[in-house]
Amino acid sequence: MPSIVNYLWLIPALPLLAAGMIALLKQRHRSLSASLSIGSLAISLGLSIAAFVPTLGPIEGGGGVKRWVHNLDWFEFGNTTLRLGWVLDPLTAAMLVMVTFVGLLIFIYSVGYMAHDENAARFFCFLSLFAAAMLGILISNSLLLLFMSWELVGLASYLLIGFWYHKPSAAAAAKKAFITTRIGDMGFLLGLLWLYGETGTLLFYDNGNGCLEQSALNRLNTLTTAGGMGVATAISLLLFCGAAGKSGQVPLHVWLPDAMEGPTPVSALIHAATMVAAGVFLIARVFPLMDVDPANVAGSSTALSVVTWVGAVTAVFAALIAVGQNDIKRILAYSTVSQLGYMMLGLGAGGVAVGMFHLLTHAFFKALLFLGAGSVIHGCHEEQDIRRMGGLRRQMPTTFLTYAIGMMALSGVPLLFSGFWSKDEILHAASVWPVSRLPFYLGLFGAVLTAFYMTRQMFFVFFGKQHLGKEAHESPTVMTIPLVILAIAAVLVGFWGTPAWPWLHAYLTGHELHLDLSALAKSATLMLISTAVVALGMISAWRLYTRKTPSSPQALDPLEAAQPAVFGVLKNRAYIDEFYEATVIRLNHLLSVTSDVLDRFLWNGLVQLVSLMAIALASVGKALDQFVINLGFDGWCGGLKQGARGFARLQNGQVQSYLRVIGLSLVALVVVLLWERRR
Amino acid sequence: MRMLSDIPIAFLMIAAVTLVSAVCAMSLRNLVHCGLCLVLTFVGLAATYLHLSAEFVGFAQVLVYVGAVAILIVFTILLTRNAEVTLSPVSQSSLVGLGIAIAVCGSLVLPLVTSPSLRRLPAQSLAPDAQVQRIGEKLMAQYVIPLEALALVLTAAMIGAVVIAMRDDPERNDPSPSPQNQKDTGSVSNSPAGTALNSSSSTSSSQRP
Amino acid sequence: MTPLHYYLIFAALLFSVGLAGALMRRNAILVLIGIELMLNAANLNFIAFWRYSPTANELVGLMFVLFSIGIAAAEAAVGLAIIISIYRHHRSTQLQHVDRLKG
Amino acid sequence: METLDQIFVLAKHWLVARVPEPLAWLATILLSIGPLITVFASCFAITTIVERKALGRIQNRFGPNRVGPFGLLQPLADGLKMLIKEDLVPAQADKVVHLLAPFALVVPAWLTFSVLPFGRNMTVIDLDAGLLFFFAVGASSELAVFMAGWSSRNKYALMGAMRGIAQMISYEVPLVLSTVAVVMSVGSLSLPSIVEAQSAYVFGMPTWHVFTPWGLSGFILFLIAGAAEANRAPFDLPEAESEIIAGYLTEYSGFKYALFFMGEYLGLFAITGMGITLFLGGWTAPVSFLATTPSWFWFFAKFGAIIALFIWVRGTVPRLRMDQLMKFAWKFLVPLTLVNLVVAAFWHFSGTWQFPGAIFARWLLGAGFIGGAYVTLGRALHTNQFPPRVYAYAE
Amino acid sequence: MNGWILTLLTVLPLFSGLLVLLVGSQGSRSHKLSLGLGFLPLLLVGLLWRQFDASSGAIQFIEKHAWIPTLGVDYFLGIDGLGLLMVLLSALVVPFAIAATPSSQQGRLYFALLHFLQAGLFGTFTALNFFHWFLFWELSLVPAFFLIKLWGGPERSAAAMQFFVYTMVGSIAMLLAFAALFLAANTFDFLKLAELAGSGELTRNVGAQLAGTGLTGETLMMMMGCGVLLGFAVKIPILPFHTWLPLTYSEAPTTTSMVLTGVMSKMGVYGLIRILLPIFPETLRAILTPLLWLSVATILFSAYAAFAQKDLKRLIAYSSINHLGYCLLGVFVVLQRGDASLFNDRAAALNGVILQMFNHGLTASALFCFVGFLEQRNGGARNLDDFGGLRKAAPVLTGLMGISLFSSLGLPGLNGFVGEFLIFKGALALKPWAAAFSTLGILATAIFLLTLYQRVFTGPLRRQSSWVDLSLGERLTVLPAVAAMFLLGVFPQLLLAISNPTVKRLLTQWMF
Repeated sequence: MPSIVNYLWLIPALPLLAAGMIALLKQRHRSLSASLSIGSLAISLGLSIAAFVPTLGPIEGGGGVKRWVHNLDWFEFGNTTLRLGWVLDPLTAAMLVMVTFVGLLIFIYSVGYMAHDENAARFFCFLSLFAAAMLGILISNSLLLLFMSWELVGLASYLLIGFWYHKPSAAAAAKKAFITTRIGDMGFLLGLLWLYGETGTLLFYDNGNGCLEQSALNRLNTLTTAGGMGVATAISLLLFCGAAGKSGQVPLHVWLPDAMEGPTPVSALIHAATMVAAGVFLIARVFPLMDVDPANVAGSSTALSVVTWVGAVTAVFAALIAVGQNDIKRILAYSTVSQLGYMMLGLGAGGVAVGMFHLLTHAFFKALLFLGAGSVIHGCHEEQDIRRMGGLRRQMPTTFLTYAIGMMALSGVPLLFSGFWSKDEILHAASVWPVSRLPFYLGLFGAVLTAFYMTRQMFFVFFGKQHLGKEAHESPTVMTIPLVILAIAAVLVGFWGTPAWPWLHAYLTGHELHLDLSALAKSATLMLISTAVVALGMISAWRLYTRKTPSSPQALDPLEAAQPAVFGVLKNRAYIDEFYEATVIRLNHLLSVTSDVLDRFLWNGLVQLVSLMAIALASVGKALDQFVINLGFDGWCGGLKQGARGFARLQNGQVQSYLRVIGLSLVALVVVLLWERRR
Repeated sequence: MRMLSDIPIAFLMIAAVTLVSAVCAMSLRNLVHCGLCLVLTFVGLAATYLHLSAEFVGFAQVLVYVGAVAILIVFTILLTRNAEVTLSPVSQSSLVGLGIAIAVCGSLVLPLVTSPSLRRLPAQSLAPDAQVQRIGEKLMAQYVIPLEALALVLTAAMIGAVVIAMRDDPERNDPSPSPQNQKDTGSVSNSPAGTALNSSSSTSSSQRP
Repeated sequence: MTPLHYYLIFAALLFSVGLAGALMRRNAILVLIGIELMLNAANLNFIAFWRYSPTANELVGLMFVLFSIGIAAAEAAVGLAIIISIYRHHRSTQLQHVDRLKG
Repeated sequence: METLDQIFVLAKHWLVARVPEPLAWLATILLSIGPLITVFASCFAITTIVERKALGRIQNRFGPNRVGPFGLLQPLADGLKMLIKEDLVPAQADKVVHLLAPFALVVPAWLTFSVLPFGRNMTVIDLDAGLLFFFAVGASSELAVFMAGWSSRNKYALMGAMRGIAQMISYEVPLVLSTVAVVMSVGSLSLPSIVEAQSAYVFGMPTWHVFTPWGLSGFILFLIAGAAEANRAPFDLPEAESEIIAGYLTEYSGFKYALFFMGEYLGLFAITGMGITLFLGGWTAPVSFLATTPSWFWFFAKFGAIIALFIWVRGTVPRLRMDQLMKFAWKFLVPLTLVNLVVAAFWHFSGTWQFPGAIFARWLLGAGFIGGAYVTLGRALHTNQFPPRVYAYAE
Repeated sequence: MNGWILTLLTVLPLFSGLLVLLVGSQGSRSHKLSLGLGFLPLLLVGLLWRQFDASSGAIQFIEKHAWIPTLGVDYFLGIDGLGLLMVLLSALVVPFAIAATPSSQQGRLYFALLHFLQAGLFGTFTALNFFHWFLFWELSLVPAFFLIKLWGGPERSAAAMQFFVYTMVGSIAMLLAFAALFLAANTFDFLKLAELAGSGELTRNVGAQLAGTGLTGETLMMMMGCGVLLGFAVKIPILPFHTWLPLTYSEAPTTTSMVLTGVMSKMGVYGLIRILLPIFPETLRAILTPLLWLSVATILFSAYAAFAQKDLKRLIAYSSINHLGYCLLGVFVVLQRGDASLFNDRAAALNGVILQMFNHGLTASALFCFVGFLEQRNGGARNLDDFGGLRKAAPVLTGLMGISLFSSLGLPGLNGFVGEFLIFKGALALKPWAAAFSTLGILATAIFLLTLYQRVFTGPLRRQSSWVDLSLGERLTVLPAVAAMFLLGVFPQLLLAISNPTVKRLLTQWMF
């Protein structure tokens, strides 16, 4: 077991340490904090690479995946002890390298971006906190540790999104992000607890009795909940809720577009590379659990099929909305949502390797696109509406070039760009999906839309007339270098997963790796279809916008002119926010008002009622006392007094009169006695 | 009808003397004379006791009443300047008093005379042995508690009498304290109680009336 | 020996003389003298009954009289002291003036 | 010698036998009273003259020596004078009470002699409560003094009466208390039985009470109180000539004065008689071998001795001031007699000590106790009224 | 066997209160003196902690002297893990409150009353005999009443009166119940009563003794159980009996409400664990479902009511009702019938409850302390709309209050999470539906706390002038609490080492 495993915890710890130190510093140490966070992340990158190296070679015994685990006790309750730990296996290593590498680039980029922001120190603190949390998720071998880092990531995203706190919209967006992810997290927590309840441990791999290992899975396989659904499936679905929340799948995606309020590096880091990837990583991590399905109909467990369906739907839905957006970052946000849909589709249909491959490629080119957008905004003096831009390719050549590479990678231009290979893998997996072919068609339609809205965006931003009032300027080199590096990476990353040389697949699943060009042939048909689709999307967008270029920023979008109703819906983000506003928020408000009213009036009312009753009782008592007793009693006493006065005269102070009385009474006594005796 | 000798001449004589002196004690104008008649009554009574062969009681009666009480009464008469007072006219209330007294006398004598039981008593019984020795034993044995109590009562009475009768504030030896300021100093003098033994009960000469 | 009821009648007479004096005379000292007489009449009764009682040897009557004499002496002393203080207070020993203790 | 002792008793019985039966009881009475009165009346006369002669000698002068040889007929002369002098009665005086006063004094005085045992079975009336009778009758003398003082309507008389009564009442208490010690040890109130108790002889010494510690102090206290009771010597304040003329006797003259005078002396004789019976063993002889001499002789011998003592005291001791008198009685005599009672009780109970020298130990303890009480009381009462003299000039 | 530390502990605050009254003059000197004296019990508890043999979990430092033998009342003190933690909490919260009190207005009487309150708390947590316990239960009410009455907000007299009468009514019900119990078992000793109850003999005795009433043993035990439960329900509070709490907490002076919410509400839950559960297991099990509904209702209603509050203090008051709702859930869920396999879950729930009590004590008092600082700075106005954008003006206050808000939210890594996690783990295993509904509570808590954070700290700063950041003194007051939040969040084993053995012993003792 390589010694690096024992120091694995250093990777998240270093940025955390950096974040702590920066927090303690005063605001004005901008450069110090920047260097601290970048330095710590650099070291983490080095460590990640060091951790990546031992996982490369094939396992001696062949079969299975190299996995090293280091567990430690956290606390005991009852007779058990809760144990946390971290794991090093190909999945972790790959992600570690990707996150640290992209993170580092983004950190460097943000030095430039935040140059003129006075509380940049705090920005770097939150960034390193975020990095630490993300790395925590990656290495954790316990679902609980994963959940804790998960929540910390949520916190970091809250802080980062709401970084420009003086903007109320930023603060609202941050809160919205946190709460929506929190909703997902509730599901995650319930799933986690249920799993803990069922398997007795939350450690993934604990040499034999971890929850993801065969013995636990077999046990789970047998259990079914009351509703007939398998326990494993139920738990997986709950975990998927968490993932959906974090990765912005359809019902819980509303927070992601609003998260654009934060500074661009934040969006890049969070919404491109890492945070959103956390959801996918979670599903990848607990894939064995997802796979367990007693019913096991049609070759794919219900959980995975749900993942696939949700992924597909999100992909198409988000792509549709992206078409109708005018804000440069919002388009990219929706594109991320749709790409995440693709990843879920890939995971659900094709398994861990397919999903992870698209995740890795997407991380690079989406980070590239976001940073590019960032430099565009930076250049256009904080202008975010694409309709006001235009023709920037001349003023910002490097940004234009790198952005073009990113766009082509994203829309899946064949052969050269990584996006094509990873999307191709997903489409291939979707096509062979036994359950149904609809996801495949949705995938294709999504690809078309992706190509369409990216070209639209390219046109609005870089081609067409110069609408921008001011003079746009190219971003400084500190920002453009990461762009260039990312552009190169966006291209190279594609080659380690091509059907011909599926290195990643082998690496992740521990299979043999051998170069066979024949695989290319097998998937040639699929590749042709996807290139056709991409070409279709790009050409139609290009023709549409070159012919009917909107005259002024306020002018209607050509699509809108064609289909005003549909475009309106897309533009307003399918009114989902309003829908949520109407239902969930209103319900919450209603509940709170009712409980408050209930509280104030019902319970308080009861108490007041009781006190009123007591007061009433008291007053009755007083009345009774006043009229019945007092009057009666006083009257009687008065009579007594009169009588007594009569007797008082008898006691006139004359001693002799008393003596007379005694004498008389003596006589009377004797008379009585005599009279008595005579009879 | 009755033998001369069995009529109790001695008793009748003594009784007559006592009763006459008692009546005088009650009716004489001059209080001192009343006092002296009272002394005579006491002596008469002592004689009756002797007649009833109770010497010890007789002598005690003489010693206590004639020796002490009579002196007390006489001194009180002197101290309260009544020596010269003349008899006030017989008022209506005093007649009522007399009537009641007569009624009481009748109610006492009538049953005595008519009661059959008294007659049954043996006229002749030997004189009981009232030796001083036996009285002493009785006192010391059976009646020791009443004796002690009596001692206490006497001491208390002595002290009480001295305190009550003492002048209020000897320092202010104002010869004739007007009733006014007398009233406010309260009847019972509360001057520092002198030692109980400094004067016999109210007869010491320092007691200027 | 003179029969018992002679003594009793004598005592009764003495008692009523005392009572008459106490009731008729207005002077406090005379009232006190009257009371003394009544007391002595009672003593006489005791001795008389003692003398004629079958259990004379018990000396009960006698003892009674002895103690009664003691008490009478104490009572006389205190009574006279009170009369003196009343005199000092009211400048007169007429009982009508001394009527503060009334209802 | 038996007959000599009982000579008078035998004479009386002889005479009574002579008298006819019905008057026998009258005769016995008269025969016992007659000699009593004659003897003591003559004693009265003798003592007046002896006293005046003795005072004279004390004051280094002759007493009355004009009437009769060496003045012996002086009492006869006084008596005659008293009878023929005019008997003045003050105008406002209360005639009745004025007249009664002397008799109220003399009669009780004579009555006191009825109980004294002059000789073996020579007591007029042997009363069971003789001592109590003696004091009961003695107590009436205060009344007589009051009647005298008040009836003569004279301020000096009244003042004298008040003083006299105060003194007599105050000294009556120690007088009675000192006799109580004797009664307690003898156990009876009758005087002959007290004398009987003292008649035994131990190694020739008579067991008179005076030879016991409490007896000695009791005797001294008795004499002092008795002197005060009879207005004698140091306590003759009521008739102190220098201050209030003759005290309550001022308004008396002639026969009533003589009666008073005689009453006083009779009171003295009664006190001495009682003293002798209680403490000096009455008619018992001082030494065993003299027991045969007649009992009444010893009584009158002791009687003469004590009367001489009184006269001697009268001649030497100065008269007390009134408050000193009172203080002396209440603060000194009464406590001492009480202590004496305690010692008597101690003496009585320690009678059972058998070890040799018990008598001396008991004597020592008793005397010590009384002496101690005497000293402490004396010191307690000695309040030096006068601050220490300051001799301003003499160094 | 008879130690003296606990009596000293109970008496020490009384003396310090008196000392402050006698020695301290108005103003800051009494504040410093009281603060110094405030830490003495903490030292003593430290001593206790060191001498406490955690592994045994049994009751230690026992002091047992006959007090009123005829009534079977003896002076019986002793603490186990639970008691020790509660004592530690009171020893921490009260000096924290004293430190946080602005020394300017509060006179020495204020501090003396705080000390007396602490004495009452120590007495309650160490007493093992009903008589002695009830005495301190009431004793702690009196200083609280005066604190509220004399230094409270505008409606303080109404609040103080309601607080006092409400709790009094509850405790009278409890007193009656225990009187009846005494009739049956002839002892006031909790441990003996627990044994009797365990063996079922108590019910038989009660039935026999009170046969006159014609009711069976069970119904009598039910009535008595409900009586005692009412006493605690008012104190914890459980839903229908909680109306006094918001009024009282908002009207009481801030530092008093720190102690009130920090420790006083814990007395109720402590009472449940120490008295109600061991003595009335059957009764509670019979009415378990309604109780669980009540606790869920308490959690949800209070959370949602908090959301609708405008006044900061009322909001935190409701949040503390919510948190105590979790404790309720944890305690009642333990009663669920089940075989031995559920032992760990029960242990989890009970440990969670103890942890929650301790952590909430710290967090809630810290929150009130911050509210106090806000109130001071804002001139007494505590309405949510009065604040805004404080982050710019007072970043340190924002940071620290943020941390305590998130800790109260139950963010992992801070102390709030561990307790809730354990409760929910236990609850889910024992009563899934209750746990499910309660998670809604967590969500609601998140919502209203973040709303608070948003309304107070973010957005444009309205009044630039009056805001100043935390002074050194205030930072020093709050820092230990915040540090504790981090420490307990990361190392809960510190507390669990103490509470777990006790919980195991209690569970085995209750034999279910």
